[in-house]
Amino acid sequence: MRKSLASAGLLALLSSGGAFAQECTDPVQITWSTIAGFYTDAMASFVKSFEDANCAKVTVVNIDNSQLYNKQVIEMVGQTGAYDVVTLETAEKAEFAENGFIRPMTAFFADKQDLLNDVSPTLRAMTVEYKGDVWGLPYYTYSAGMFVRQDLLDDPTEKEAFKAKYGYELAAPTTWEQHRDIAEFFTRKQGDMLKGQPLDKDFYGVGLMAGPFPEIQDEMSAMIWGMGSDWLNAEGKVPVDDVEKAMDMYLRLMPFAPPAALTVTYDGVMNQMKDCQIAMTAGFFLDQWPNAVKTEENCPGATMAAIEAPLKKAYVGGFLLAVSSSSANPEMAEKFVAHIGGPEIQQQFAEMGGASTLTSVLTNPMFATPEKRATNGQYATLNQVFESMAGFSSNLFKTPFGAKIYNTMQIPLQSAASGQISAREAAEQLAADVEKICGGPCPIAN
Amino acid sequence: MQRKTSVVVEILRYGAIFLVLGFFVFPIFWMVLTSFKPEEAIMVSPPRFFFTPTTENYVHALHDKNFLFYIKNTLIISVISTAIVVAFGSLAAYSFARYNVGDGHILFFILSTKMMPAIAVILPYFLIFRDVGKTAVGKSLHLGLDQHGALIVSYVMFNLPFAIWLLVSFFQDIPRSLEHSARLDGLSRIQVLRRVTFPLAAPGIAVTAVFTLIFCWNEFLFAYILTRKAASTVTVGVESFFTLQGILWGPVAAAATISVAPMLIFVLVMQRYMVRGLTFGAVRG
Amino acid sequence: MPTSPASSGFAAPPAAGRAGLSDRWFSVLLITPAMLITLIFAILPLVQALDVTFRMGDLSRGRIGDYVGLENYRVVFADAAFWQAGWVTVKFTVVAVGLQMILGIGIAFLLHGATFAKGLTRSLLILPLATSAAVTGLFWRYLYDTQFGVMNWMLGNLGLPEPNWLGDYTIALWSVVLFDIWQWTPFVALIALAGLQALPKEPFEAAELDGASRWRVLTTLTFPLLKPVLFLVLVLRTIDCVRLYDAVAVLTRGGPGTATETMTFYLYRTGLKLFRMDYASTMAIFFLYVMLVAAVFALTPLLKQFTDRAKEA
Amino acid sequence: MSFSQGWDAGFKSLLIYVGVVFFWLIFLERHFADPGTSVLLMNAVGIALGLGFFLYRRRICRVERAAAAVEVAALLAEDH
Repeated sequence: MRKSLASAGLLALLSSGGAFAQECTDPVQITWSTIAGFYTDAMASFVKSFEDANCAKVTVVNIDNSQLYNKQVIEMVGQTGAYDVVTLETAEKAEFAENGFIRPMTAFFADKQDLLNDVSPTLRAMTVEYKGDVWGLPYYTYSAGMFVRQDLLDDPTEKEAFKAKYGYELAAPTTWEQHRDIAEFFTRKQGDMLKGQPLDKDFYGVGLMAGPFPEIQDEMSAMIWGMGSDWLNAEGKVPVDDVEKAMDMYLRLMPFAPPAALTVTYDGVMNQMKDCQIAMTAGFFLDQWPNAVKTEENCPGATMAAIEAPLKKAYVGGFLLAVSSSSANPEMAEKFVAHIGGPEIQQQFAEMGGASTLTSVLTNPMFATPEKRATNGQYATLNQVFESMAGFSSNLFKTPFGAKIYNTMQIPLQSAASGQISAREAAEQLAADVEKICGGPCPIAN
Repeated sequence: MQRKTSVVVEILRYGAIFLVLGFFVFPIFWMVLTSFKPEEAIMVSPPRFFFTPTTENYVHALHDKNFLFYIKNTLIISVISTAIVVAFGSLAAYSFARYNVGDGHILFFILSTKMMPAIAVILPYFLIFRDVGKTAVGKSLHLGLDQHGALIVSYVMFNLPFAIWLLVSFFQDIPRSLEHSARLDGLSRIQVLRRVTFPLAAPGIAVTAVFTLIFCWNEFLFAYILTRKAASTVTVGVESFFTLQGILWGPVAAAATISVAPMLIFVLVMQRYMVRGLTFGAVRG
Repeated sequence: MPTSPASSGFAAPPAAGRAGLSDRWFSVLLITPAMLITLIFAILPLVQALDVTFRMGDLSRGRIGDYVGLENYRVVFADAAFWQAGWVTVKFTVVAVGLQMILGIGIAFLLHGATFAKGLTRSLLILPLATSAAVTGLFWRYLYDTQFGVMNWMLGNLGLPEPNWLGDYTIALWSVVLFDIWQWTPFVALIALAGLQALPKEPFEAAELDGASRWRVLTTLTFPLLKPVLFLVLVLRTIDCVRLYDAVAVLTRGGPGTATETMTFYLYRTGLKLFRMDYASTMAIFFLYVMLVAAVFALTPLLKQFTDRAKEA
Repeated sequence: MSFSQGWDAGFKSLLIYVGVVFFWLIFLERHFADPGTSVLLMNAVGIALGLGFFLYRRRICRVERAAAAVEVAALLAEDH
């Protein structure tokens, strides 16, 4: 009896050591629910290296991004323990934390502050921290800036025509007014001239994501945050006047967007860009850079640039890896979170074109080279975004109802974008919807 | 109805049939065409009809995404569900058609189970299977979450009403006199069923089987909630083609083409029965 | 076959096999397997759902909570979006089912007279049915796309206006209807065609001898004889249409705004996005009630026909 | 009244009761100051209508059966 216990202890010691090339006979099973088709090959190799080092077996479950939230909630509510590591959107963190679906990792990170500090404070505030605790690590950021066709902005004929019409120099927009002017300026019909060449199809000033997806609010976040307001005020209510103003701003862009704007989300906008239909985006996810840059191959003379959104405010967020409360192997799951979110894997991830979350990776000079432009060219802009938005936080991500609000708010906004209701009505409907979801003013954590 | 028809009428008729078929087949044709397009020929305006065909989408779907795994799951689940639906459904339908069990009330009840919106009962289902999966019976029958049994039971449940209602009318079409004489010849009731009634109703059963299989094959909501990975079906599997870099249209088209193929083959095989079998019992001479 | 006293009939001599079981028990035995499954898996979730309608049920905030009486019903009935979704459902169902029936019957007549390539036509016609709405819906989104889609490309070439199929809130619902028509008309057509082919010859020959006009034959013979089949198809299609979810989820997600939000999609949003199972269940129960009342009226003739025929002995 | 007829009448009575409840909640309750009274009245009306329907159906069945019995008796009498 004693003997077998002792040998079991020894085994445990050996396997936890990991440094010994100990035969792994009974791996610890953990399951990671993540986004379908998300750098699948990269993930497979990262998982493999983790399994080898820790005697674990990691099952990766791929779920369509639009279904990930409800699928995870169902498994959490059912306390099935099916998912050990979950993938959360920025707006979902507070809900999962507040309802005890995920475990705080504050204690785990107590001796790993360096790793935590490597995540930009801006991103950390939005994705990781809630009510004084740390809830995991982000491993991918889709923080927003803007994509523009730099070649159009630099074209001398266009510059001249623009100045003649608007009275100021054509350049990257720094206000939403300028953004609108540029969108209007570049909206042309088939047969019109662009850069001195006749167009073989209609051309639009801006690509918008006004489809029935929760992305129109990300575009509008840039506008409403740029105004110094927020979706929810300190009392947990929707500031109707401000939302109306932001909605108006958005509606003034709609005439210069392709009609498909009302049906698409970011992938549709990227398709329009790659098909040489649009001149720029509004606030847009910078992680799409490798996609956007393909425009240069498809459209003769095109040069893409990733810049900060006007007024230097845009959506900031990332996918958070967190450990489920119903996990049977939380220690292994925590290790896995630190592994995927850690510098070694993030570096490899970046080399494969992923939008890394660590400052050390984003500022690594090896990604600033011309060879890396096609895959990592947006890193410098991403750093600027984090810097410009230092100290910023949104109440939308501080309320446990954030996910539900986030999943509902595109409905009134899209109604207005499609012309069915006015900006005022949209703002009022949003306020009513939010009040219904929260059952009154929404609780905001500090 | 053997009236003489003029050539003009015939030409008009086939012209119309051609148009009708064009409308119904074109989207599928476009899907198959897309499955052979290289990536850069898909999201382009104007749409391209001519391009260099490629098989890379099929390679992606079958090799990279291991789509055959989902096909296998779907096949297992659909075929077993269909078999159970047809077996249970025929027995029950025969009983309704011949013995008038429940005087129509049970028949009404069965159809009414189809009227509850699936979304409202999906979470109760989830919780039931979670708990059943932990019991000994549940384990042996694979009734837990993410196991084939759970989906099979759900699909049987959802298709039984349709199958029973369809089959009742088929059975009523079979003359009773045949069964009576078989009984007089000394066959037991079960033997009559097996040797006389079911063979005569075979076309109707075939039609029911075809539709049931199609419905099981294409079901999405339950497959999505009740499975995670091990028992996922094609409709759920296709989701892994919706990526953060956009929908992989080519591979989706390839996967969809692959998943339609077994259905098409099955329908072609059943064609012979269906011609006779789509004769609804409710039509009486 | 279930192992039961009845199956002993196989082994035992016929005469002996008959002895033990009355017709009544035999008939009950036959429905037992189907009824067991239906009872367990229909009643159990229904009872659970019914229970939730009287309680607080915000799932993402934990478990099902306290009893609140009729409060959920009051909230749901006071919800304008709920009635709006109901209205969308009614519009969708009436138009989609109506057009499917008309087109389906028309196509059935068209094919009935044809002699050439019948099997192929029928197999091709079943194609839209054989694909899942979750996948083909996606392709229809592609076809409908204003820039990349084939539809508008064709319309443009013909010099016709190019609608924003899924983005224009005034026509988005009809675009979903068009998709549903595409997918389900073949179902109606194939069943109506089979009905036509199963019609007895004699009355028609008699009518021809009498020199009855085509129209007269159609209205006095063909349609009355086809009525039961068509009625069953109508009922099945109506049930499916009011429960429409997949097509909306893939094509429009209820958008633009709530222009195409059907009852079941609103239910999905309430139950699986907002996780208010109390409201979702309440809506479902109301939905079930309306369907039941409609069915009591609609199904009575069909049921009477079934039971009358079952009773003839 | 046979079991089958009873089932039918019972089911429809239930539908009537639930229908009254829904109708009341949608259209009538807003006219009541006190929900307690409203619910009480609603149940009273619902039960009255549901039960009324059931009793009405039962009476019809009885009358029909009596009529049938008379007819059978008449037929038998004719035979004699």
